Amino acid sequence: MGGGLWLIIDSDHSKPIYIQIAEWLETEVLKENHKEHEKIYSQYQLADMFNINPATAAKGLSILAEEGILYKKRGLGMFVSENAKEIILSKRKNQTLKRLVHDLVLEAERLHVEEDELIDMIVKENRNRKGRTS
Amino acid sequence: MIVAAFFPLVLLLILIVLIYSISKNIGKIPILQKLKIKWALVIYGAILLLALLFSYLIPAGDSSVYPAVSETERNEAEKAGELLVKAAYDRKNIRKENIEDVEINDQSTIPFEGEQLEISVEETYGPLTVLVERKLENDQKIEYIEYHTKTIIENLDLTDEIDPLSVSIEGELLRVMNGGFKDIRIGMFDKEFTISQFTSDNGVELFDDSHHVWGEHVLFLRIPKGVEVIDKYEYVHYVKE
Amino acid sequence: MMSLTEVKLPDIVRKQFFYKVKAYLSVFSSLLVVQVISLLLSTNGSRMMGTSHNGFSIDINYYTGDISIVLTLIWSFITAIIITTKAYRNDDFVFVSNRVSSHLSNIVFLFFTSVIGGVTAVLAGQSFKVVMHLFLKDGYVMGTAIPFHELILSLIVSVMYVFLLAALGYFVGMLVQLYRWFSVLLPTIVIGYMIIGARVGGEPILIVEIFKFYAQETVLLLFLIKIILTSCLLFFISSILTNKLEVRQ
Amino acid sequence: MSVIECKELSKAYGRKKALHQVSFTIKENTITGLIGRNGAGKTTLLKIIAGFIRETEGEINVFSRHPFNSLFVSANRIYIDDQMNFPNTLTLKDILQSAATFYGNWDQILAERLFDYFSFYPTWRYQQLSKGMKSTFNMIIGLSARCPLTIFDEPTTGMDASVRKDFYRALLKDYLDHPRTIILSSHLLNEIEDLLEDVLLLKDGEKCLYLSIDELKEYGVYLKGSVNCVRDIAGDKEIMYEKSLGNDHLLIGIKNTLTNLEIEQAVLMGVQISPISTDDLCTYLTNKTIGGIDDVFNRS
Repeated sequence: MGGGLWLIIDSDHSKPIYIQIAEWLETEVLKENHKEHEKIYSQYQLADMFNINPATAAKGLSILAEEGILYKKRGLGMFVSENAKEIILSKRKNQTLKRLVHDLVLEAERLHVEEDELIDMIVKENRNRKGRTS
Repeated sequence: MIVAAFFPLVLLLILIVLIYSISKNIGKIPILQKLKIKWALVIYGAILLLALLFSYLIPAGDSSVYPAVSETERNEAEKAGELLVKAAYDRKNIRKENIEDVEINDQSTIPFEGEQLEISVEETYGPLTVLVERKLENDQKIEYIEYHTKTIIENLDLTDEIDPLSVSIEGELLRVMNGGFKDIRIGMFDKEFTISQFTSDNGVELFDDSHHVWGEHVLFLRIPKGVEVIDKYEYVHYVKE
Repeated sequence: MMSLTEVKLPDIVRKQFFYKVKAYLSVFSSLLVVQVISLLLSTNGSRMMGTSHNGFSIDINYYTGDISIVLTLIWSFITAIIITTKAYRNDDFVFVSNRVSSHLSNIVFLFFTSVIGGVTAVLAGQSFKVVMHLFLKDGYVMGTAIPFHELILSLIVSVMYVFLLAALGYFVGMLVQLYRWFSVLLPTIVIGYMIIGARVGGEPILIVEIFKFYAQETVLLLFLIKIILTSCLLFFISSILTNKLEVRQ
Repeated sequence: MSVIECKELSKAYGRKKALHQVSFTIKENTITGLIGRNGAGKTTLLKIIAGFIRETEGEINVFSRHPFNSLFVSANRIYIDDQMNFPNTLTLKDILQSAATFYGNWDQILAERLFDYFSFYPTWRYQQLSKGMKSTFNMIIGLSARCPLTIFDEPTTGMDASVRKDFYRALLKDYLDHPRTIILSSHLLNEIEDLLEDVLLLKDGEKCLYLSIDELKEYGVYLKGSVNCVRDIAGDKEIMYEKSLGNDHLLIGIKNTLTNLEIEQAVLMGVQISPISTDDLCTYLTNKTIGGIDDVFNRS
């Protein structure tokens, strides 16, 4: 894996690159491109792929290591940990989802939308989606 | 006079400026860039070496016109000149002295009946000693002999180039004049100062003509007895009896 | 960390010297031009002597290689000055260098140019004589060939003189680099001194003394020692003076 | 191990202070961006590091040696700027060959491949190249030398955009294969920010900031919204940039010291928060007035 594959980074810099890389790696793990105990890209491979400084790539890797998604083998690099997928899913669930809810509530408050009205909207939205899919 | 002193200085400055401008923008001349400088230098070197070899092949050319003279001959000529002048100074009778290396350049007799003889030496451009010997009898003839030593320039014997003096008598006046004025041009190869510095005795001499020997001239007159000599400007010396 | 390369001064000096030989070839093309000019100049005799004496006058044209050596001396002096100018010094510091290596490589380069300059000057003089030999009509004397040992002597001496002038040029060049206004002061002092000297009647004593000190030294060994000592002194002083000079500003 | 250590470094030309009390250390094998306006002292600092000029005060150590006049430092660093010049007698090939003899780690294959890639001809002379071509050629030397410390002083002057991109890519690729300490002084921070690890910002000869690129990206934020809301959120924070948009709208740039509470308040008040890009940030930090050039025009 390597070569000049320049993945397009969300260049309006709203999110720091190392976070984008971390997320990209998470999706890679979810898509099973990298199974448990498999070696993941090194910081240099990532730097080459994303055309960025290896230190930034390393920061992305270290975030995933802190969250236990990856583990470091001295001198060999980073490997996908046993329950990486579960950690990612739960992280996405409560972290990203929670942040979206938080923004939703804030936006509702700004538009003076009452709480129960908000809940109705969510229930209706959910039913429509289920109606469409079932 | 000062201007002359400046000339070498000004020439030097011009040369410096010329060479400076050459060195400064030689690099900018386009053709020189194209022309591989390396090759030009190699060719130049080859030419120089060829010339050097060639210079050893040419016969050691000596003068095609004037006889070459060795160092010793030149010293002898110089010594002879000194002896001749000394002899004349001591008023010796040179005819009898036969000093080594002193030759007779010209000799003749002129008939003369008068009682008085005035001697005048004109346009001789150089030192000339006149020596008079009184003859024992009056044979109405004046004899003159011009003695001289060799003239050697650098190492060329130019003695033959010097015309004899012209001695003539008009009435009671004996006139001594130079021969024709001659102009000689010589081209000579000489050693560079880098050599002459170590081969000559006091290094590089800017202006030295030390190795020229000018011939000395003495005019020997034999005057008949009884002729009174008028010598306004005291040219004449008399042979001691 | 990438391995730090240990470096020794002689290696750098050697590399710089070879770089300079390749880079400053234009120095030699100007030498070539200067010597060709000198040959033209010396066709009317490098020394003239006219004299007249009881009854006739003699004009002697001495054809020697002196002019080509003298012009090469001037060329060497100027080349040394040019090398010290800012452009050349900055060229030195494009690659690896410090002041000591820059000076040393300059000195080696100047000796190299002096050898080439000195040798070609003498040979040019010889080839000039050969050419003149073919054209000279009015009675030439002494063949062109100078004895082999004298040729060697001439080569050595002329190389030494050229090297001395190079050292002097380098010293002057460095002074000018140190104090800009020296480039005006030095010439005025020298020329002024000469003029005053000339007017006073006698020659400018100091310059004559200097000339005598070298040119009237008849012992070759002493001469070599004098030249080498003076050159080393000049180079040493100029290196010391400019050791703190800033480059590539 | 730090490659460059600098303590209270100052450099004065007569009375004018080119550098004033600059202190920083550059770690080994990092790519550092040196940013600053013209005359901020970038080149002076780089030339002191390279050992070309002497500092007036303070202390500077490169490879734990004093760089000025040090052959060791000179052999282990290369300094690429647009003043580089090569005599006309040398062809480009000669220059590369000469450079090869000087540098221990010189990579001739890389040099030749870059040489062909940028379509140079071996027989060309340096002085006949255009400005951009010269910068490109200098860059080839800079990369191929593979010196432990490689200094590029505005290497991209004259290069067109595509060549610049190639250069950044080549620099990164070679850095990945052979890590070394690189200092890149440039005006195009937005182009090179992804390449950099740290950024050193100079303002009028003084160190304005020395941060990693990520910290720099999060250093400042824009607050855009109605005037009093923005003023309220900004409170007494130091304002780096201010621009009024229309009658009631205001845009200000401040240091990113907002707490989560303040962020929430801002969102509630409809104040938009967005990060300040690195090169805008550097411009604001080195501005004389917070309004920047606009202050020149609005005579209010």
